[in-house]
Amino acid sequence: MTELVLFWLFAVVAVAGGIGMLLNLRNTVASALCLVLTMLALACLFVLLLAQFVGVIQVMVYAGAIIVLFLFVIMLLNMERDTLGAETYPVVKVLAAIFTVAVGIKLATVVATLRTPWAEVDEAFGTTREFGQALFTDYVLPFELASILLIAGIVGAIVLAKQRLE
Amino acid sequence: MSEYVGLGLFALLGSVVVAGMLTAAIVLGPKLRFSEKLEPFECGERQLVSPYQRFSVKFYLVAVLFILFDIEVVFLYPWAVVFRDLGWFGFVEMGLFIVVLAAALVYAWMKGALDWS
Amino acid sequence: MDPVLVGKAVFIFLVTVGLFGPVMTWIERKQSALMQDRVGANRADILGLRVIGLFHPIADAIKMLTKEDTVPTGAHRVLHALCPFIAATPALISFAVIPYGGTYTAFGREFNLCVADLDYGVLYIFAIGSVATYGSILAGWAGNNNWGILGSLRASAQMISYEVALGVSVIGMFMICGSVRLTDIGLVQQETFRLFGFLEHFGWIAPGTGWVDAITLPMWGILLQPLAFFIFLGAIMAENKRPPFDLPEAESELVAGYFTEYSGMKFGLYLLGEWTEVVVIAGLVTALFLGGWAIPWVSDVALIGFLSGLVGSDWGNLLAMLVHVGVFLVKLVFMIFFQMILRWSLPRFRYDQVMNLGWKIMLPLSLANILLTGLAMLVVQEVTS
Amino acid sequence: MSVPIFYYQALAAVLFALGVLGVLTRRNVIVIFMSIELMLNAANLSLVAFSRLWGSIDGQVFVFMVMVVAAVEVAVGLAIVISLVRNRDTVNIEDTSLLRW
Repeated sequence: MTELVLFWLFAVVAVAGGIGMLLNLRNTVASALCLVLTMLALACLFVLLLAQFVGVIQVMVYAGAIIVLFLFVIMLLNMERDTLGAETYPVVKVLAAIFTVAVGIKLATVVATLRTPWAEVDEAFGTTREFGQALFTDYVLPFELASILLIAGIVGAIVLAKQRLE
Repeated sequence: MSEYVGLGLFALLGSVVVAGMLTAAIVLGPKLRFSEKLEPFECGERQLVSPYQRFSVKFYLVAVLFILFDIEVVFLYPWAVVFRDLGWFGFVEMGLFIVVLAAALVYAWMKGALDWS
Repeated sequence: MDPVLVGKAVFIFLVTVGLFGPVMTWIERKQSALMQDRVGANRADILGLRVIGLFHPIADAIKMLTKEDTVPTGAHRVLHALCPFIAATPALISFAVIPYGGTYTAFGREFNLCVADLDYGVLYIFAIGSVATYGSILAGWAGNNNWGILGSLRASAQMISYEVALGVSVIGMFMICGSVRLTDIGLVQQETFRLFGFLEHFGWIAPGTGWVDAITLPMWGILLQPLAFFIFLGAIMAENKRPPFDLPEAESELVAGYFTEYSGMKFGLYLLGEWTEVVVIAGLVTALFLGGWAIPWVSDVALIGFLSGLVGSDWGNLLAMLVHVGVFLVKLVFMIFFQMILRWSLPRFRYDQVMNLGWKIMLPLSLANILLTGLAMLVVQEVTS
Repeated sequence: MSVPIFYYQALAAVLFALGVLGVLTRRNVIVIFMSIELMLNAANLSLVAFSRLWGSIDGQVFVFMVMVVAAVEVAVGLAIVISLVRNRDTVNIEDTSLLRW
């Protein structure tokens, strides 16, 4: 029962954050903050799903780093003074809405067939230790490849951002 | 899940206290407002330039480095916890990872992304 | 709801926020007076009673609450009110995972002196701390002020720079303890190790030599990971933006930095957050590096056993609990005092020095520390097994 | 577990749809990036829910990989935005139809 209440609470916050992000036409900073709200609600949902470690990492990485980067860019470039005018033509909007609803319905019909009961898990499920054991034995290759991706990201960002700096 | 009850209670206490202080201050404080008082503080001068200007891209580079190293740290936590079980194998794999990212740091260093003068 | 849990939560909240938070204004003034050889804050009185200036926190609170709350024109009103909240709350709620005692059984109940003994204890504090960054990034932006926005940028760049060094520096401790749960880390630090045990393992002296067994050291983080301790302390103080890392609010350059446009209690909340964070830092350093609630060379079991022998099992456990909380608080106060000494004795860094320290010194050093710790642990494992 | 798996997946679907809507209707490049983040997060929720459903940790490891990709994508993407603003002084996606300038 408690779980159901908590689920609805976090679900509503998450969706509200997402909608808030879309509807803030003027203020990009407010959009970013709405997204933070969604991220935090999702982290709580992760904890509800016993993925405690991933939940706390979600806060650290998304709320603590990625959105901070967004805010930096918004502040650095001073987007607030840029006027974007009307946000796309109405026809496109309607088409987009129809497409989105179609995607949503399709996804929902697929997942609606899920009737499997929740698996029984022990106390250790989702703890840092169990996570580490999986990541550093079965998933060593993706982990090492992640470092290549990260170095590519750093080099790319520096090259792009420093261009014409001097 | 009993630990989360404590956590929730603590979070509730903290936010209620802060919110209470904020509202109390807004209710209790005097309200004498005139346009000079509400000007942004500029040591008594009028504000000549808007604070909303473009800033150095240095700040962006620091933030990018931060994000990528944050990811690295996030990988280090589970690794540290299972380090004893992994033994030499774990040491070598994380050694490779750290070396690659240290190379990224050196690259940023050489490119001057860390210079503030 | 469990009354014991409520009791634990309320107790530590009152101690950290209700007691230490406000008293910090007094400690800070008294401490600076001590350092500068003056008498210090001693003016506030109630009916002529001064009690070495202890009424100053009360006077401060009343003053903050009754000051006018101004919002400058052109400011973003909602964010302007939200920022102090975002800045102060994380500090207030992060003490929940810090254990201030071990586990005790008395009167058929088990007492575990930690409000929320989370599996990812330390990471919770880091995650909450990273959310606090918003409080300083947005404060200047919301206030429509040149000083404010410059302070904001400096503050956030500094905070994120040191977050990396902070996260990397404690890894060595996690490797040794095999856990990020703070109670586990506390338990590991109760143990002792033989300082000259390696002589025996290499076969240089015969096993069972008396003096080798006699010279032991507690497995405190500060002894096992001295480099990590200093990096951690420096990084976390830089996170808190107190002197000598107070670049974002350097009075002589940026007026008051990102909270230039804040008055009354909103300004007070930034200070409250800062001071509470000093307490949290002290608690975290104590739990990670100074053995937490442990008395050196005396394990929990030994102490409980000794006291149970004196006054019976139930009261012995409760007495041990009191002793441990006392020990933890002594270490906490010491760490607070240590931070104050640093605050008043070091000059402010230049901005490029701050950034260089974070990225070019602390980060490489702590990465090297991880590799060295790993190597040392593996070698020890090979030798002893 | 009193909450059916369907609820979690439906929430993930809704969040994903919101992200799609954002990408299709907004013109501010930065908001489009945020919408992509929202979609990635919806996928994360789905992965975590499935990981709990089967009692296997693998889904959570994938969430980690998604986070790595998201971080790198944002770092490079926003660097492109910065260089776009430098060169063309705009964040409007429709002003960037040229492949070179």
